[in-house]
Amino acid sequence: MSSGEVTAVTSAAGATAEVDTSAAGSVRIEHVTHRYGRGGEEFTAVGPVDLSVPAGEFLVLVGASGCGKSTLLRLIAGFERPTQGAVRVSGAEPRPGEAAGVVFQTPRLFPWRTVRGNIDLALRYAGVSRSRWPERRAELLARVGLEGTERRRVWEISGGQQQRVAIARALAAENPLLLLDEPFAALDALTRERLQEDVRRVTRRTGRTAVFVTHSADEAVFLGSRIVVLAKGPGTVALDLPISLPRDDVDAEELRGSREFTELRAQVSHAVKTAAAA
Amino acid sequence: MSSGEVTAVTSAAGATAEVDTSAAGSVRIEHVTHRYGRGGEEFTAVGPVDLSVPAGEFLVLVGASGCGKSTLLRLIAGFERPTQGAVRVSGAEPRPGEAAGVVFQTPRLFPWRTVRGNIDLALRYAGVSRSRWPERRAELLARVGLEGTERRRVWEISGGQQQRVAIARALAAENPLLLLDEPFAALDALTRERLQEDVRRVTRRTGRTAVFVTHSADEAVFLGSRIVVLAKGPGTVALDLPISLPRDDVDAEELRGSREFTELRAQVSHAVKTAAAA
Amino acid sequence: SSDSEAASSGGSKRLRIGYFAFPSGDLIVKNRKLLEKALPDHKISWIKFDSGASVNQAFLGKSLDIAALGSSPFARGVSGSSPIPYKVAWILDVAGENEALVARKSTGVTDVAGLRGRKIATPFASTSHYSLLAALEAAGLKPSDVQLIDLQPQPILAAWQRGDIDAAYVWLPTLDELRATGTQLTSSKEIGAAGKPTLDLAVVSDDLIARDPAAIDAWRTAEAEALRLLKSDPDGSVKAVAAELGISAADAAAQLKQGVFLTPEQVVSADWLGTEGSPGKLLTYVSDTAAFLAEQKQIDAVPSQDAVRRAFYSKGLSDVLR
Amino acid sequence: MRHVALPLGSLLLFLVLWQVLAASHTWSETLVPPPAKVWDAFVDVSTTHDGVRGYNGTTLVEHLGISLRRIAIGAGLGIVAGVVFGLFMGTVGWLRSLFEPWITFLRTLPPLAYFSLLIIWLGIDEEPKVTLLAVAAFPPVAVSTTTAVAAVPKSLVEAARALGASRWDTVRDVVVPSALPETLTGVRLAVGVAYSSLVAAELVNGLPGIGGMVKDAANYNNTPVVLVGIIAIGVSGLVIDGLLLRLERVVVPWRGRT
Amino acid sequence: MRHVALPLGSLLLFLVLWQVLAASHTWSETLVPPPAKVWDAFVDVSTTHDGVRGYNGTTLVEHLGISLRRIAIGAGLGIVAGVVFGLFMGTVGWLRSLFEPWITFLRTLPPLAYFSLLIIWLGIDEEPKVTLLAVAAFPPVAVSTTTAVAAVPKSLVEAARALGASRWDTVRDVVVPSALPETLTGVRLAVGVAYSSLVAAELVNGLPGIGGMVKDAANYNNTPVVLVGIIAIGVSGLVIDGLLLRLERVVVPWRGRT
Ligand SMILES: Nc1ncnc2c1ncn2[C@@H]1O[C@H](COP(=O)(O)OP(=O)(O)OP(=O)(O)O)[C@@H](O)[C@H]1O
Ligand SMILES: Nc1ncnc2c1ncn2[C@@H]1O[C@H](COP(=O)(O)OP(=O)(O)OP(=O)(O)O)[C@@H](O)[C@H]1O
Ligand SMILES: [Mg+2]
Ligand SMILES: [Mg+2]
Repeated sequence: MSSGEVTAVTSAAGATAEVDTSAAGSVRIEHVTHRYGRGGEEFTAVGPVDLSVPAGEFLVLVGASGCGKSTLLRLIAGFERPTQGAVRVSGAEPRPGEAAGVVFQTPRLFPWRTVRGNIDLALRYAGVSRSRWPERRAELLARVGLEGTERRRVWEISGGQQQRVAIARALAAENPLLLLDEPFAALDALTRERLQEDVRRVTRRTGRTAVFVTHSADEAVFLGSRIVVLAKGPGTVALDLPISLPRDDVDAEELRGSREFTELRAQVSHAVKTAAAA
Repeated sequence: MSSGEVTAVTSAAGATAEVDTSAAGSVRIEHVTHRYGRGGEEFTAVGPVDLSVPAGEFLVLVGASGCGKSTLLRLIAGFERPTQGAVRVSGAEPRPGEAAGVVFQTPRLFPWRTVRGNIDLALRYAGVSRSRWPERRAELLARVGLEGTERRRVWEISGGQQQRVAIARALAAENPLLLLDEPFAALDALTRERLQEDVRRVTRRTGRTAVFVTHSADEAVFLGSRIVVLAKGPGTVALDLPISLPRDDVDAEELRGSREFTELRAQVSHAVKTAAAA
Repeated sequence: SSDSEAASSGGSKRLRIGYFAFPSGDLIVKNRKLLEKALPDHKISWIKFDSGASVNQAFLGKSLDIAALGSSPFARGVSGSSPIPYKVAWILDVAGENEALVARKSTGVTDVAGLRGRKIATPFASTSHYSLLAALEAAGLKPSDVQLIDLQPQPILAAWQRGDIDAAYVWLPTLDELRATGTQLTSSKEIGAAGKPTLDLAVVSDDLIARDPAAIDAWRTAEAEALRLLKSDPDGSVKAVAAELGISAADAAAQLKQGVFLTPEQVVSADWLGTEGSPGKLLTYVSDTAAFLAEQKQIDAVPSQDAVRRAFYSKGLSDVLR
Repeated sequence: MRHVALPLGSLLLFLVLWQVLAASHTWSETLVPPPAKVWDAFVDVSTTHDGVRGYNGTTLVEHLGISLRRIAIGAGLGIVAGVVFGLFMGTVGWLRSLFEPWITFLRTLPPLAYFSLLIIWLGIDEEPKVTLLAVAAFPPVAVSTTTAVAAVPKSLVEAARALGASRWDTVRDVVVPSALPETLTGVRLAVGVAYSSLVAAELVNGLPGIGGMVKDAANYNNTPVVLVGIIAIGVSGLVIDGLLLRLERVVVPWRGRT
Repeated sequence: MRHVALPLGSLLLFLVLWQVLAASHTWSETLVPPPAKVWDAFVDVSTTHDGVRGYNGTTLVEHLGISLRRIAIGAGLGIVAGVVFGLFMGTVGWLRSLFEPWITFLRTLPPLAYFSLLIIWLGIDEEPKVTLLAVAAFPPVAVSTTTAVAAVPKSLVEAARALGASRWDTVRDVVVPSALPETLTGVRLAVGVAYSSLVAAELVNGLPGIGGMVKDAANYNNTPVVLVGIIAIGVSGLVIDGLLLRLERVVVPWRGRT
């Protein structure tokens, strides 16, 4: 992954100029507006938004329900084209499946495949050679805590388990950019913390960029190297907050217990509520 | 609603004998086991569980992902029959749509109807006379903060908005029992707190029983008059905790800030993690 | 009027006539509205058919009062344990040069016997089929000595042009197209002369005989007049036929020329229908046809002479000569 | 744009090929008449010409109208019956066990085999024709509706039941709309099948009627008129299918969105 | 249990009614032959009898076998072509614009109207029969596959694309399985339509062949043999449909679970 060479810049709010915007995994959103619908019934969901995410950053998006977080993610993934402005991923127009691995807000599993089949498909698309599938599959299933459900049909597992299959699928490929839309919303605290740890470790180790949507201020502060709060109607950036908590060799419990953490959490909580209430 | 006459008993753990089990909205689960699948591939999801929920109680179910919370709710709603044991709702075998309003873990909206159409359908099934629909519809939409989206198609609203439509639909009927499966999982903090307040107020005012599944310890303590923690594999009761925080005339902020609340939350968090880790 | 009321309520004044769209007295009766003039109180509907099989079915379904019918379908109709409740009351025409057996020139076949082992197409269960079998028999061939193929006229033309078949027994207008590139081996005229004529008969339902014999008489009178017109007014007949068939006058004239039309006198004579009580030679023709069909396993058993005789309606037949 | 240009272009290409084939005289004119002859025939059967009105005293439009009426009644009956049977069979298990074999049996039956029975039972007027068309149109609708109803998402049925829907409510508000897309496909197929059964239905006493006209013309090797009839059948079928497709788009906007 | 008992019961009831009707002599024996006669005919055409082998020198099983072979080849070709066209038309917009009108046109065409064309082009042996069956089987599959493909859940296509699927991957892994249930319904309909076209296909030079046998017997008002043929066609159709239904259950376990 070439992003290893790029220095992870903790960008200051609005300081988008000095960033290397062609590095693999970097995202640049230039004055983007997105409108849904055509003709009489138009609805502006996002914009205008300017945002530059350097490679290696862990960006957390928070904001009220319906403020345009998923839309923004879909724009970055290349599933929607901006009505106005431009989106650049790794310096180019985003194309689905190219630079970004995606966890959608709903699991979107393939019902004609078992849990195992869903993961195998992801492995195939990721270009993993067939001989390494069993090993990789086992590893992915273990990471999301789904050992023993390989042969189940996707409607034979619980909602949280479905979401975890979706996460495992997205982790099968090693894209320079990860887009995660409330991936842990249906998980219990323990599983959630484990996966948070996992995601944080993986992105830091491989220098991958992540754009992560969540409703939990705790999660945002724990994961983000930068938090963007979206205001509603249509979604615009209300707060762009760099987080510089110590990350390496710190125990999660300890980090969460720290004063800085609590304060940041309160700040984010407050910002979200203010932005939503506006 | 006859449940108004029944005294809301804050039951002690295990103290199920003295409860009026035929009162409207009461739930009794007698040594229930539930197995999915047939033949070679059986999987025991729940049991054995004994649980008695007197009318008017706000029971919160917490537990690891996949521990059987949704299955238990489906048993109470009457969508599944227990493999062993018996389930009684208002003293009788549960039948879907009879005593209980349900919010499923996924929104399950009818795609052939608009947001408005989905709610109108619920109003019709609830037996609300057509002349009162506009008023009731507006009220429900306002409660979940969805004013202005009536004419949208269900795929034209965000994930959290879909979940809120599902909640509004379930609130259309005034059943003595409410079953809510992680209803607020996809909502931001502000919307979530508003709806928590709303649900708490409604159930207390009308004396309705609620069984509420959540992964949030905060939510559990804030809402529950009793918290049941399920252990995994198969789901059994690991902890049955009555909550006796002051509820009336208390500000939500204040309540959340109180020491008792923080302690209870920590206790529940710990219990869930212990149960899940086991 | 009270008459039309009776027609609509009782339906007794209704006359449903099935006809074939090839040159015959029927077309003239229809075109000149002879019957409508003779029976002004009747509601007359002309229904076009193109196979004897469906005429038989329509009689079974009581949907017809009078209809044209080939002699072989008629023979089939009156045989069996429950014959169709109809009787022959008129002869429309006798097959002549308008039905013939033709071989493709390129096969080099010049006589019927030369067809051994060849593919011959004909519409099964038709008069052509019967004539073909008769021709083969006369030439000393068993049906198994040739390959018989069941084809309707238009497919015959297509298969002929492709060279899929070597010979075909068929009627106009397809026959004319085949003659252009083929050699005629025999015709229904020759086969008829040899004692196995095929005819187009007209049958009336038992029901009509019981209900409205006067209408039958009027209809027969009209048919007799048409036969006379064919002889006395050839130009007018050609025009009527051309108009009914939607073809050119030249084509109509050519087709008319190839048919054999009896005079009313001949029809009534002992050579053909005969008179009440003493049926003419038609009785033998029909019996022979039935016997032949039975031999070919096309029907179960030969109807008794009596059964065939019972299927003749010649009451008042000779009145048409007046 | 493209939606119109492409088919028109291919039509043009087809006409050119046809003209070339006809001009090459590989086949006799009776078998492959040139386009111009077919056009003449079209004009002939559409107008009063030399005192003859259309074909057999009836113009093309009238032939077509009469046949369309038969299709409307026949296919209409078949479709309604198909939807009703499909709904019942898809929802009630024992009804399906009872009727499915009979329906399967019915839809394998060749119309040409049972048409004589229809004539014997129902006569030679409108009844056998309409019945044959109804019998032809029934199976596609019944089969697709049955399958679609049996495959209604359980989650949505449960959602309706949880809201207090009665069995009948569920059928009306969940089963019917959910099965609608496949039912509509069945209807489109049914109309097509009815069309293609038109000649069989009008084999006996089919004039006036476009199928009867085609068959009658075929008897006289009048290929131009046969082709005019075929084209008239095909084009009117295209129009109806276009309307059904449009209906589908309006009635089932949610397809593919779930 | 019920799955077998109910149809059998209704069959018995039907036989009894038939016997009663036949015995009442309301209809002539040509119209409604008693079951016993049909049974006799069945024995006759199944055995060598009075030196005659079956019907026209071929036993019933052989007639049926020959026709089933035609159906297998014809319907097989039609179904494969239908799936291929359906997939392409459902996925590629301009292909749909180009071909849909032609296919709609094709499926409204009465086989009886274009059969002579088939003979011109393909002769009178197996080719026109197989082609007619293929043409009959093609539309249901093509239409249902096209509609189903166009209605593939966008969410799942996106999920595959997000995982890095190529366009072709998406077709194979999402579009095909997602359209499979409707395609299978189309296949069931196609087999039925092919069956019901059997008599038309075997109108020309159709003996040996069960459709040819039925038509031949009908020409001679040999109703018992017609009924034997119809029953043989229907029963073999039932068996094939049963197999297809079972296939559907095995291949598409997720139907109704979403
Ligand atoms: N149809 C089924 N067949 C087999 N196993 C099933 C089926 N449905 C659910 N299960 C299993 O039963 C267990 C309980 O499922 P349930 O949906 O009740 O979990 P849950 O507690 O609601 O989990 P979550 O928090 O993830 O929603 C899970 O382990 C799941 O895999
Ligand atoms: N297809 C559509 N047509 C019209 N409006 C749409 C469409 N999709 C989304 N919207 C609207 O656009 C806005 C943004 O939607 P989006 O899904 O991005 O919200 P979100 O921030 O992800 O919300 P949530 O937290 O609830 O998932 C919402 O108000 C929604 O109603
Ligand atoms: Mg969202
Ligand atoms: Mg659950």
